[in-house]
Amino acid sequence: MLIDFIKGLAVTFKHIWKKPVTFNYPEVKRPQPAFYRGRHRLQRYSNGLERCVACALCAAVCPPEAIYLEAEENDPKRPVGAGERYARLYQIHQIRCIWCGFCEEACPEDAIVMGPIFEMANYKRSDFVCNKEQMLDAPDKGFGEPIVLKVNQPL
Amino acid sequence: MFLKILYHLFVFLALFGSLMVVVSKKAIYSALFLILTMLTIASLFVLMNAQLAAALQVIVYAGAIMVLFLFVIMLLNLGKQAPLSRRSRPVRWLGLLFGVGIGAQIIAVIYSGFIPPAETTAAASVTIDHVARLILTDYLYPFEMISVLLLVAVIGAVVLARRHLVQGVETVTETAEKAGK
Amino acid sequence: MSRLLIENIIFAVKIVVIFGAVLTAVPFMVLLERVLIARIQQRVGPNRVGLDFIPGLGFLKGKFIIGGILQAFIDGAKLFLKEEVRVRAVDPVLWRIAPLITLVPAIMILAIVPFGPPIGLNIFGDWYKIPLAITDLEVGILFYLAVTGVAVYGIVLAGYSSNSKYSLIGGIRSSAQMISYEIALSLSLVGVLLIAGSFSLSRLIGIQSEGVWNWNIWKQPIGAALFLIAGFAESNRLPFDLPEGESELGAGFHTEYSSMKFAMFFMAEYMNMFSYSAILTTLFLGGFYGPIPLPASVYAMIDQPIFGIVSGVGSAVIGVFWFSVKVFLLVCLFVWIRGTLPRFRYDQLMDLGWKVMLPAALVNMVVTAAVIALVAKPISAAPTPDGPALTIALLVAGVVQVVAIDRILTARKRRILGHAH
Amino acid sequence: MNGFLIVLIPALPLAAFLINGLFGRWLGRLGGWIAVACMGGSAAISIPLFIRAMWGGFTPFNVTLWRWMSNGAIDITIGFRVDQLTCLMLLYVTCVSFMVFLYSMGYMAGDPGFNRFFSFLGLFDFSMLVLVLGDSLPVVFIGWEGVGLCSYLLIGYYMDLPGAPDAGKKAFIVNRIGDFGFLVGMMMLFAALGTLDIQKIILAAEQGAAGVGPLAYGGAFVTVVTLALFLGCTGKSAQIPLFTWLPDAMAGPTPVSALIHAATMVTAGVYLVVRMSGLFVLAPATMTVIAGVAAATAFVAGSIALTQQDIKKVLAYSTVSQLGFMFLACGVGAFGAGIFHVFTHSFFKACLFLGAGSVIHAAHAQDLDHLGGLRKYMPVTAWTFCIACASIAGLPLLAGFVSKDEILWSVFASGAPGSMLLWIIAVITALMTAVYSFRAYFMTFEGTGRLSHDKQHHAHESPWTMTVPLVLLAFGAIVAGALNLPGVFGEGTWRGVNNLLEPVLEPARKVAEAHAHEMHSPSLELALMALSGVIAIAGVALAYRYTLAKWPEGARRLAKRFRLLYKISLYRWWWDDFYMKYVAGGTWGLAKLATWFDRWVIDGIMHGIAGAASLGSRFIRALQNGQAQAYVLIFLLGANIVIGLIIWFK
Amino acid sequence: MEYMIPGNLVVAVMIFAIGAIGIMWRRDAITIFMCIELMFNAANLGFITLAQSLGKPEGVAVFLFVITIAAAEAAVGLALFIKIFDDRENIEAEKLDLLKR
Repeated sequence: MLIDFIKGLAVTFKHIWKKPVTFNYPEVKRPQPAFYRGRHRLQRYSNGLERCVACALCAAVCPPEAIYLEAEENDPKRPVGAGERYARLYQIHQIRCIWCGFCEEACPEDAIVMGPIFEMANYKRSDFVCNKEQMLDAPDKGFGEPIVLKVNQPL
Repeated sequence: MFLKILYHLFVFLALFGSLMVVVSKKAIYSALFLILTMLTIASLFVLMNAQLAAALQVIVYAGAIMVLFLFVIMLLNLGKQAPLSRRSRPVRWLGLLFGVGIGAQIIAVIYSGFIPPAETTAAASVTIDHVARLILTDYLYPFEMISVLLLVAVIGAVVLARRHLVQGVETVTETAEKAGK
Repeated sequence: MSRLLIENIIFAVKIVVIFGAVLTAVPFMVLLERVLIARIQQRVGPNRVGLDFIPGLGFLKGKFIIGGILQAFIDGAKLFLKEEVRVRAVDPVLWRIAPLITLVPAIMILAIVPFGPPIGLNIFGDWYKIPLAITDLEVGILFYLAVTGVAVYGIVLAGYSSNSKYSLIGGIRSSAQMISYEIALSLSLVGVLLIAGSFSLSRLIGIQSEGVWNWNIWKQPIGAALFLIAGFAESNRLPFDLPEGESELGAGFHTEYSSMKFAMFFMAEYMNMFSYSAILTTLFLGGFYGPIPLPASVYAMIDQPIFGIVSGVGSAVIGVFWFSVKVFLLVCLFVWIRGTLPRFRYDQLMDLGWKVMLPAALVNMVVTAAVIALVAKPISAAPTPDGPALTIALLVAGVVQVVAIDRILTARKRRILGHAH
Repeated sequence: MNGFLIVLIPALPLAAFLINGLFGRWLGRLGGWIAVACMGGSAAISIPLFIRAMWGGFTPFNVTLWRWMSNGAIDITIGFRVDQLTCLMLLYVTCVSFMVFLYSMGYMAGDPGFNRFFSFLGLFDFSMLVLVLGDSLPVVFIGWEGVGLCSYLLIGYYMDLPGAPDAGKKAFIVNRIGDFGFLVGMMMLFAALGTLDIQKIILAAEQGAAGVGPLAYGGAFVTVVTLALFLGCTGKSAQIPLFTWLPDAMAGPTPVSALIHAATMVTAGVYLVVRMSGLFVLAPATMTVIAGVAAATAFVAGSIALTQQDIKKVLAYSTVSQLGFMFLACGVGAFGAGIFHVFTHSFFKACLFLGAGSVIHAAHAQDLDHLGGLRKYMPVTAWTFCIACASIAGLPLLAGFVSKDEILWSVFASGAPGSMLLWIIAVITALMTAVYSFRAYFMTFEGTGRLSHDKQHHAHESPWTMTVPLVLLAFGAIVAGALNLPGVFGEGTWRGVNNLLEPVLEPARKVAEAHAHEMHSPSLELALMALSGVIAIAGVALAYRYTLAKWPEGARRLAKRFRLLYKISLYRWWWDDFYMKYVAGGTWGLAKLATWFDRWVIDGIMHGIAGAASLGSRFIRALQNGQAQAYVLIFLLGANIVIGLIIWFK
Repeated sequence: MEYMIPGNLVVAVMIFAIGAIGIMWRRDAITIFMCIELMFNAANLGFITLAQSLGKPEGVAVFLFVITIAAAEAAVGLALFIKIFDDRENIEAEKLDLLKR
């Protein structure tokens, strides 16, 4: 009984001399795994066009209905997205979002993915509504060629 | 001079405390004023150089007995008490009369010279050593009887509390013991 | 200037110095606890507000403790500056005095702790012998017991006056816990008192003066262990922090307290820790004496009067040093045990107090008395260490008791758990 | 010989008790050896002590251990008194105990309670040694109660056997009756003298002999005190009327019987009488009672022993009978002779018991009808048994002869009232002693074997741990008499024990001389000695005739011819039945009577009073309203009045 | 010191009287119990005063006995109160009049 007690003390004593397992957070950040479901990102193709075609599947599948988007016809001369339509307005309400990742699953174009960003604190509630501009990748971060759809061709 | 002021302060506190024990409406205030009285009486002991008595007074009365009182008051959650019923009023006023009477009488006895005068030249101081020797020689039998009394009290308290346990819940350890067997 | 007046002034100065020193030490004990607990849990610990805030010391940023050394003061400042919230339903008078009643006894214990050997001071041509303790009572240990006995009222009243269920349960738990462990605490000291033949702390230290082998812990291993455990219980430190019990009672008796009043409870807890360590050091670990006594000639050399004003400085410094080291280590032990043991269940607490500690203390008392009677040590007037015979006899008796307690506890555990494993 | 060694004598058995009691489970057989070693240590201290007391320069001394309690008039110290009597007692107590311990190593081997047994033995010996050493009556009483407790534990040792726990309880309860007498005597002494220190009591007794103080010669007080003390002795030493526990106590293991009933516990009574001899001689009435009771006990027990079938029962009644002899000697004022008989008796009776144990161990039978012819299987046991029998029978020049003859002579020569009658009874008892002891021997070891076949097959000599004590004790039974040869051979060195005890018995002797009667001549003593020798030989011859030569027809015819006497002997004078029917039954009847009395008389009165009270209390009931506060009020009123009166009359 | 001897005794008597009156003025048993403790304390004060002034340790010895009795009484009494409270939901002395029957 007393020996058990001493054993316990010995365990904690050993731990004193071990290296801390924690990170010195603001300075040192823990690397997130690739599958981490942080803040959403909207991806592009390698030519810089947005992948989103404004199909609104993500909004449909979203359980707390945190996604709001308004679609607009693409101007073929100065296309914003690769598809026939693009999202003029794309908002995700981050207080509503439950970070389930269904939008990621539902997206047929791999336009929306969840990224490693987890520091999302804000001072105002309105700041938690995330706009397209905040989520879009930089133009040079795109990948892949857009699939040319028939509907996109002039008749 | 300083000691004299202190002494009068303590006397005042003791009387005030004991009065408040009786007057306070809530039991917990009574208990607290009782503690105050006990502590001031302990202080009076210190002024009389009776350090052992002072320490024991605080340890036993304030440290143990009154904690028990508080414990029970909290356990029973006693609030303000209702006034006495009509039937008890004569008892109350007669009690006041007799209480004051007995106080006055004893004070009269004190001043009528029943008590032997103090030896003004520093009376042989009472040390722990003296008390210990006295208890273990001349007062050995009272001492042993007191020990037995304490034992009986402990057993009595346990018995009183125990029946409660048997009727109601059993402790986790007991359950585990039964399961172990 | 009359001698009496000077002595009173010295007295007052001593009070101020000791009180100030210990109060200053409290924040650092908090810091020590936080750092040590962090290390035990393999965390970094406080490292934000450190000396690197001071211009020119920026290079210290992120270094081990140095980085967080101001945390103690920042915490204090935070508590002092916070808004005080008072629930309307509390009993206002009791609610206000409860923190005071908790804090004052914790400080009062310091009055009897000897921090070092006396020093001599020359004031206006007269030599004054100044013991490095506020007072040396004939009934020092009884004073200590009395003060710890009173300390419980703060917690009980805080629990009662808050008028909240959690607080009330915390208070009731505290009073039951105090009553249960007070007895074991007192009885665990009886062995030491028997050895010393006195209640006086100076005498208790005197018999431990000559080296580590004279320390009372060898004569009273059970007494020291019981005192330590009861000290944990009485100061509500972790294995016994049922009155607080964060996970079940919110914060127990101080749920409804905030700001300065909470800070008082907080301080009282750490002051208690300090006082227990100090008393334990004094009673069992040789007080301010070092483990190996220096030869008398060395003392004669370092204790020579300096400038004809003070004498005995050398041994006083050594004494305070050893005292501090021991207290520091004991505080570390407190933290270490907090980092190791989980909280007791309530019935386990009562079980330990009444069925293990109290019988063990009683047996220890009887065994010690018997050994002392057999080895036939006459109680001498001068506080001198005993011969090795008594130490060896008591040590053997103590080890036998330890083994017996161990066997009994193991058997109990086995019986309670059954033979499942 | 310093105090430390004296303390060691009882401390070693205590250590044996503690070691075996606490750690016996782990020590096993080693624990037994430790106990034997402890007891041997005690004996090793006692033997030189005795030698110095006997032949070297020796002055009695006290060893004070600690003050037990001190409160006003009571001041009891735990202390030991070492004088000549103590030395003698220590010698045989420790020696015989050592033999029994050693013997038990063989006898109890393999018993499941081996260590329990040895721890009890250790405690028993500790108590006995405290009893012997104690310098004041309370200390003696501790030992006295201690041996009582241990006898209970040891007799009831085989607790799963049917009779043993009951026998233990019987011993304990019967002893309690005697202890009550002891306590009463002790308290009376304390009330009168304010001290319980034995030496101070004897000092007071010496004053009493001169007619001074509360203990005046022949006074009522001293008579009652001594009678009360003697009641204690009858319980512990199994005299009439409290002797019935001893035969039942044979339910214990045989070494226990040897220890308790031969050498130690039962002799405590004799020891007490001798120790307090200065007090006892002051009460001639008590001395007469002692002598009468002792003679009756000796005769009754001897006659019972003649016909018992169980070998241990024979020895048990023989013990009671021999104890009667010892008390007889004390009763006529020959304390030296009494204690010397205790001394010799302890050797041969221990030898007899151990021999019987050896037989039981070997043959697994203890009924004389089923034994016989064992000599060829176990020669050592047989020879030692024979020697011990010869010694107890009083065959000339053996230890038993010397001591018993001394007693007979003392009785004859004392001139006490009725001494001739006592002497005749004693002589008859001596004859019976020879008969029953040799009857036991012949029926066990000689003649045809009556054992069943398989038991006979297993019969064998016992291991050395059992035979060595037998041989040593038999040796003692032969030579112990040499320590105190009869006075007729001169008053020189060889009258050792009487000389040795001279200082202890001096107060008693002085009193006796002051009230002396005529003395007889040496030639008469020689003649009587010859007579007792003849009696012993005649007894042996009788035993031979009826248990070997004419077995079994002769014995049967004898029984038929003295049918009444045979019945009396066989049914043990109906003592136990008497107790069962009249003491226990009487208590029962008394209880019934009391019930009736209580129901009709007391209750009737009570109901009458209650009726009257209930009538009267109609008026007082108003005061008793059940409220504590009202009671306090009345109490305060009373206090007011009392203090007022004090002030008024001041 | 001298002023303390009659003074303390008078104080003791006054506390005693207050306790005695309190027994009759209060309603719940636990406060009555406290008043009894008050009377004990008054007696203690008297004993210690006389012991110290006359230099006799007997007073302190009696004080010890009183304290012990008070402790025993508190243990049993409070246990009783808890039982009574369990039984009848209050501990008012007026209603504890079973002794009458």
